[in-house]
Amino acid sequence: MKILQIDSKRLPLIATIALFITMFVFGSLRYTGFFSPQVFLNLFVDNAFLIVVAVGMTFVILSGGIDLSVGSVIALTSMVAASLTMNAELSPWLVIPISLLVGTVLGFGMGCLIHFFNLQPFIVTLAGMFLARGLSYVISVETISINSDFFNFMASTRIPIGGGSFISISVIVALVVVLAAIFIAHYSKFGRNVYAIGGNEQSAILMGLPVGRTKIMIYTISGFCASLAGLIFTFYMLSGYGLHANGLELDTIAAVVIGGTLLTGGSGYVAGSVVGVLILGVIQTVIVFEGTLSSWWTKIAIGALLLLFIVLQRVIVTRSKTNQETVSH
Amino acid sequence: MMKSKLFWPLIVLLIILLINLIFDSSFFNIEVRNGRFTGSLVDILNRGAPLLLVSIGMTLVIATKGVDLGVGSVIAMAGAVGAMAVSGASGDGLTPLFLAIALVLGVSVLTGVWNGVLVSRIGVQPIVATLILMVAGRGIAQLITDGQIMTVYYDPFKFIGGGYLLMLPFSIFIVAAVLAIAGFLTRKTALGLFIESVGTNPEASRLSGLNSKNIILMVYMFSGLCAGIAGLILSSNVASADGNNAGLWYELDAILAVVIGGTSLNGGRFYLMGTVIGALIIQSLTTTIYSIGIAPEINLVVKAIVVLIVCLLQSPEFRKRLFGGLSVKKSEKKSEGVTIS
Amino acid sequence: MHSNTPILAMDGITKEFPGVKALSDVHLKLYPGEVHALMGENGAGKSTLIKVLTGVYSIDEGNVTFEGKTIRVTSPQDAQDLGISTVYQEVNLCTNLSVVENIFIGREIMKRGRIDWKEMNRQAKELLKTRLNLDIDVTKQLSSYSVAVQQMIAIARALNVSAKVLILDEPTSSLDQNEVQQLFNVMRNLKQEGLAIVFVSHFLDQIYEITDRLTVLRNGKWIGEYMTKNIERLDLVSKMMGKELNELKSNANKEGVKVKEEKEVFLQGKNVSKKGKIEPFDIQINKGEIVGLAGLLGSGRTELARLLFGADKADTGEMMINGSKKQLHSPRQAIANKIAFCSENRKTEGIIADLTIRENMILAMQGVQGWFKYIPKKRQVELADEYIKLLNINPPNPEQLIKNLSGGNQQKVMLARWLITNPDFLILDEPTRGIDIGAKTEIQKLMIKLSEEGMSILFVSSELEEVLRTCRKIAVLRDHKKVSEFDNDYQISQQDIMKVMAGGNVG
Amino acid sequence: TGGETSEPKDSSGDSKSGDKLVIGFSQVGAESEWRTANTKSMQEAIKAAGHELKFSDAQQKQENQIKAIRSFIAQKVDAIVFSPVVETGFETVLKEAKDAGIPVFLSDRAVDIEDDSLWVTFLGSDFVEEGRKAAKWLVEETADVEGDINIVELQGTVGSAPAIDRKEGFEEIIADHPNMKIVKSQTGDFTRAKGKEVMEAFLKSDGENIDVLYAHNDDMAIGAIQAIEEYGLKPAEDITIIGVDAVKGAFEAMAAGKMNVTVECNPMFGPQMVDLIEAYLAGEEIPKRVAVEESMYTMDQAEELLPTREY
Ligand SMILES: Nc1ncnc2c1ncn2[C@@H]1O[C@H](COP(=O)(O)OP(=O)(O)OP(=O)(O)O)[C@@H](O)[C@H]1O
Ligand SMILES: Nc1ncnc2c1ncn2[C@@H]1O[C@H](COP(=O)(O)OP(=O)(O)OP(=O)(O)O)[C@@H](O)[C@H]1O
Ligand SMILES: [Mg+2]
Ligand SMILES: [Mg+2]
Repeated sequence: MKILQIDSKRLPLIATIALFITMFVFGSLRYTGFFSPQVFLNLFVDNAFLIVVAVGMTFVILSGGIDLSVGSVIALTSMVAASLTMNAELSPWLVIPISLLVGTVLGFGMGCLIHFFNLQPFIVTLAGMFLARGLSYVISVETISINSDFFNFMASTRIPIGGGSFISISVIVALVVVLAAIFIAHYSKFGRNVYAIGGNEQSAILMGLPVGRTKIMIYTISGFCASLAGLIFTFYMLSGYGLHANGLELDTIAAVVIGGTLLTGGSGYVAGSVVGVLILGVIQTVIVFEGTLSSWWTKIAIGALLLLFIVLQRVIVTRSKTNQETVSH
Repeated sequence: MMKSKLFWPLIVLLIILLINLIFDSSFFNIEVRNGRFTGSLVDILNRGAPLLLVSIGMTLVIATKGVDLGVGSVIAMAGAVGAMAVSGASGDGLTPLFLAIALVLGVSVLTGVWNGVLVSRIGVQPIVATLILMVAGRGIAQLITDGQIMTVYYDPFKFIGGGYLLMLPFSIFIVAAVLAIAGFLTRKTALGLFIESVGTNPEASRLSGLNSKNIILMVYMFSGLCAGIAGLILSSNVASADGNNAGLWYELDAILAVVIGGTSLNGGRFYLMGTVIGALIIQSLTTTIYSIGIAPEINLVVKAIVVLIVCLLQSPEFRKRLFGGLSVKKSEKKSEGVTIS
Repeated sequence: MHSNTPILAMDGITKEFPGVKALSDVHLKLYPGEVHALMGENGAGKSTLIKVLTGVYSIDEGNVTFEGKTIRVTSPQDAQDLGISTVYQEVNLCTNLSVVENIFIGREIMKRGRIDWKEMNRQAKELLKTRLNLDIDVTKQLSSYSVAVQQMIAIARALNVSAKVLILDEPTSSLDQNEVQQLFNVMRNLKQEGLAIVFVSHFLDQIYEITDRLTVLRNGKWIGEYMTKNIERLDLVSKMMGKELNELKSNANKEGVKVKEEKEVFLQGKNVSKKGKIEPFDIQINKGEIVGLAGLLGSGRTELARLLFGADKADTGEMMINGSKKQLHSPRQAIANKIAFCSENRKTEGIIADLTIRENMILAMQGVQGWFKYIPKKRQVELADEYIKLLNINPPNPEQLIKNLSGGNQQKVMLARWLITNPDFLILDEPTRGIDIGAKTEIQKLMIKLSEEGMSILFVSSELEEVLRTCRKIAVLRDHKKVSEFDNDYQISQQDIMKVMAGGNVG
Repeated sequence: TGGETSEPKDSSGDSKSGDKLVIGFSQVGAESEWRTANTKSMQEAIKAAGHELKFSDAQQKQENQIKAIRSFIAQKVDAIVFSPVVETGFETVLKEAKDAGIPVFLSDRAVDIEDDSLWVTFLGSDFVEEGRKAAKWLVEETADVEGDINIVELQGTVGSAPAIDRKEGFEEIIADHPNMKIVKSQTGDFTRAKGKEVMEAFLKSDGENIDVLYAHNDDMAIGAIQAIEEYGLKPAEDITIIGVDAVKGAFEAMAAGKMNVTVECNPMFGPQMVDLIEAYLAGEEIPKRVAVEESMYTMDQAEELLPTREY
């Protein structure tokens, strides 16, 4: 009995994974060439940066906040990395830490504003979003193409994993980030504090938890992840551009929420967000393989598939929740 | 309570307007031209009408602890539907106009029903529920217009967003009417109380016998309706429907307006007048950026700074630090880090 | 009994909220090895004094010395670091986390740089079992437990630190007698170990049983400090209330409850049950009758009440209301049938924190009327004023936000919300939780008066004495099952009922 | 445009006849009428030639476009056509295409990659040239005007290639004419509504001083025309109006005498692209850059051409 029972907190996650598999099987049956390891791996190759931002965003949302600045931070990071590499001709060993600082510092700043002045995260990070994108335009409105050995290496190295399939270095980075995040979320004090704050911030304060410090840290981490994603994005694009990752914040939030994290905070899993990203990716892949949809039907199809996922997920979760209540006694 | 919520946003609005005065001494002048009032202030109201409408709807949604990301797409859809309805019409007969209006209002309320059902009946989180329409709605709008920018040649249609009544832009009257209705419904009936109650503590509200599901549904319907009217104004104003671009990013501006106005994204108490001021701040900022010749590259930086200033001014903690030296005791007493409920 | 230097001293403490002077010039001395009671009516300032001490609120004036040093505590975290461990009045835990986490968060057990979940589970289980006699699955989410259990867990959390000062703000308000004894045992042990304990409770029996000294507050002012054994009950009560209260002695008048024969049936439930929550039970409630529900912690009283109100849907059984068959699917429907339910969990199921006293009071009434028939503002204020007076709510300002009220006053507003709907059947789940003795007797009298006027009442309380005093009929629950029901002829003793609750049988 | 549309039929006949190609086409999005017309042209041409089209819409996001190209590779299409969202950033994925032996054709916008073996050819417009054309027309028109000419500019989306290039081309020419001054320049996001709103603000601040409006696309110009009329001035008379794209709306405006000129940016090069693909796969030499034929239309030609405009 006990073994068969699924922890109700994990239900959304399990439902999501099941839905992802269903979708992938559906694609494989319907399209030739879909069922190949590479198509699956491409979900990671093409979404490595999204996975990394989603991980950062998961912490933010778990704490009951939101970070709208991530897309712009990616753009700003790519811009900084590109201009430092190409215009200032700095070595990558300087460029990378500086670029990573961009989001980290911005995130730290936003966290401080949110904590010390008790401002709403939505609005602070919205300002952060405007600021970061604005700053990337200030650096240059034009795209800066990167041509450096290091960046080329990071961009084009393929790590073969048998059967002719490959992944990129960025995928490895993303997976390391995911593992680290899972550890932090479940095996560190900080991680548990994040959940507590998301559950009830007042209580967390009264329980004597370091709420302020944790909150600042959360936005710093999210900023760092956005910057790291920005670097991955730069490897992916080999360019810096102010319009990069436009609207990515919504994709990220969607991925996190689809992955089963509650927007009200306190409940969810890092791994769920990864699955959320994969789901968005698989929706896109299916649409490309379909290959006959006009621009507007593309949008409608994305909406419809999203709807399908979310409603199915809800149905599965509520169904088994009611079943579970009766089982557990 | 109410007063202090409105005070700082009002100050910021005034400052923005005053900055304009430096660049253009006739900024506050309102003159009669071609039998109409013209002047920057009238323009700001006129231009801001769609944002005002959407923000009013958004306020109620946010008060229930929700959010409606679909408004931008609803604007596009409403414009497309309206333009399509009058596409065959010509001359001055008013029947097609009323038909179009009825159709648009119907469609936009339907979008609200869609969002509301997803949120209240199926229990989808508002941000994702409305994200669906945000993505798909634009597709539908483009489907209706076949990806083209549909130009309207039917003159009465242009009245909604471009016409004048009593020497003032007609859109201002629409906003006033919607605001009055929203104000009436929420302050002269119990709807406002119910919305705030559901937004603050849904479970306690349910146990007190409120029909939270229907209240939430209603709120999304109203938001859809507001967005629909805004879409009608926008498309009528340029006499065309642009499925792809109409209403782009309106959802963010509307949320911003609501938050600047003092309503919390955590639901509960809402301030319609605050939202109005918030929307006016955003609109006057935009107009100011255009008219004082700020380089487009730094538009966003300016916007970021203004947003931050408004928020900081509203934060008691910040004011305490800023004016700390002046009146230590008074401000210290007022601000409490934590309120326990 | 205790050494001569106080471990903690608060002097001339003043705290003002906008419009309310919550504390003015209050003193408190705390010695190691004593249990010190804070006494006062609802809204006297007890919780505020505690929160000022632990850094939740800043102090306007006055100073605090701890172990001889002047300290300035700016956050609960500081207080904890100093060795002040607190259980606040409302359960302030994170319901989204598991029981273990709620006990350990902030000081998790680490092993090789990571949280040692296994060890923590073990220790949590042991702590609850040995110290509080609570045997529960500690890995389950806190939200799956009732308020009473949550309160025990909050206490366990506070016990789990090596503190020098332990503050317990109304920890016993929803515990039954067994649990209270359990807690007292623990407190006595801690006292032996030299801890200083601050204890807040509205139960005089408990105060006289466990405390050594007490400080009385009234209206935010310091009235005095007394040795518990040296002050008479009536004396203490009049110190708290600021007036002599002779009526206090003569409590609720038993004559009033005396049987009025041939009552009509108001509600009849047959075979009502909900899987996993409560087993099938029958219940009959007559018009103008007060029925008490007794049972131990987690025996299913709340669950039963919720089913009758339609807050949860019953799986089986049927209900007759006023002679006609009714299936209640929602509170809304119940209220339309003139049923009211005052929940035991005022924080999550009762108050609408952001709204005013007035709005909170009229909410249920407005709910039945629908949104279009708005009760005119003038009428709302009248109603609010009426109940503020009736229940002696403080501050008596209908426009005050309810979240700024003291716990007991919030509870009174909740009562008012349901009284305003003028129900035929009123379900009260621990309605006197956290309410001071003065108000408690008032409420008991009110219940009797209402029942005489024809209102049926289902009264759930962990305080047996209260149940015995007011109820005409008493049903006993054990392990989610209704095990017994008897008429109250005022011969039954608390002991008899306790036996049934615990598993013995009285027949 | 007219001459070219008939061509593909013959050419598809004599290329590797009967060979049905699978062509993957990744479009930027559907952000403007121009783009929609371009998509349509491509779709119809490919269909007319009897090939199979795999179409993907990137919704204006480069990352989507890269994903789409990867999927095309996975589907082993015969050729990939794409209109890059931006010039940069396609190196890696184009290498993958090259390794998979799939030829890549660029449409509308170029890419900025040193290794030009990664793509076969670029077919599209020259935005800088469009800017130059607009300016040259203005210089000619105002050759006999004494004194300053105040120009206001409605830019496209900040950072987008057409916005940057059209600005650059225009400024390059007027730099030689010190009497021409851009007094205000602001983005109108390529949309009518924004174009109107920004123009209103320009009129508020500079009013009658504005002599010329240069809009980076016709839609913004059309929006601005409404603003000018509402302000009480006569578009095309009081303010000279220059647009780019030559969409149908611009012809309507010109026919009504409200707009002076529009520089063509021709989206209807689907058939031309199909020819190039077929020729390449048949083993022919292809030039690295093929220009789309484009001209310029003024008010006088509008009436006559209006009925023939397809988009
Ligand atoms: N955050 C606040 N803002 C305004 N007033 C407050 C606030 N907190 C408490 N008060 C007021 O301070 C007074 C003291 O409240 P406190 O909670 O200390 O009472 P208490 O003695 O604990 O009462 P109870 O027995 O009901 O718990 C009350 O009048 C209350 O209304
Ligand atoms: N001692 C316990 N052991 C395990 N679960 C418990 C215990 N006490 C309460 N619970 C859980 O809490 C839930 C609520 O119990 P319920 O509200 O019926 O208790 P109650 O009789 O009202 O007593 P009280 O309110 O004093 O806890 C029950 O479903 C049960 O699962
Ligand atoms: Mg208290
Ligand atoms: Mg109970």
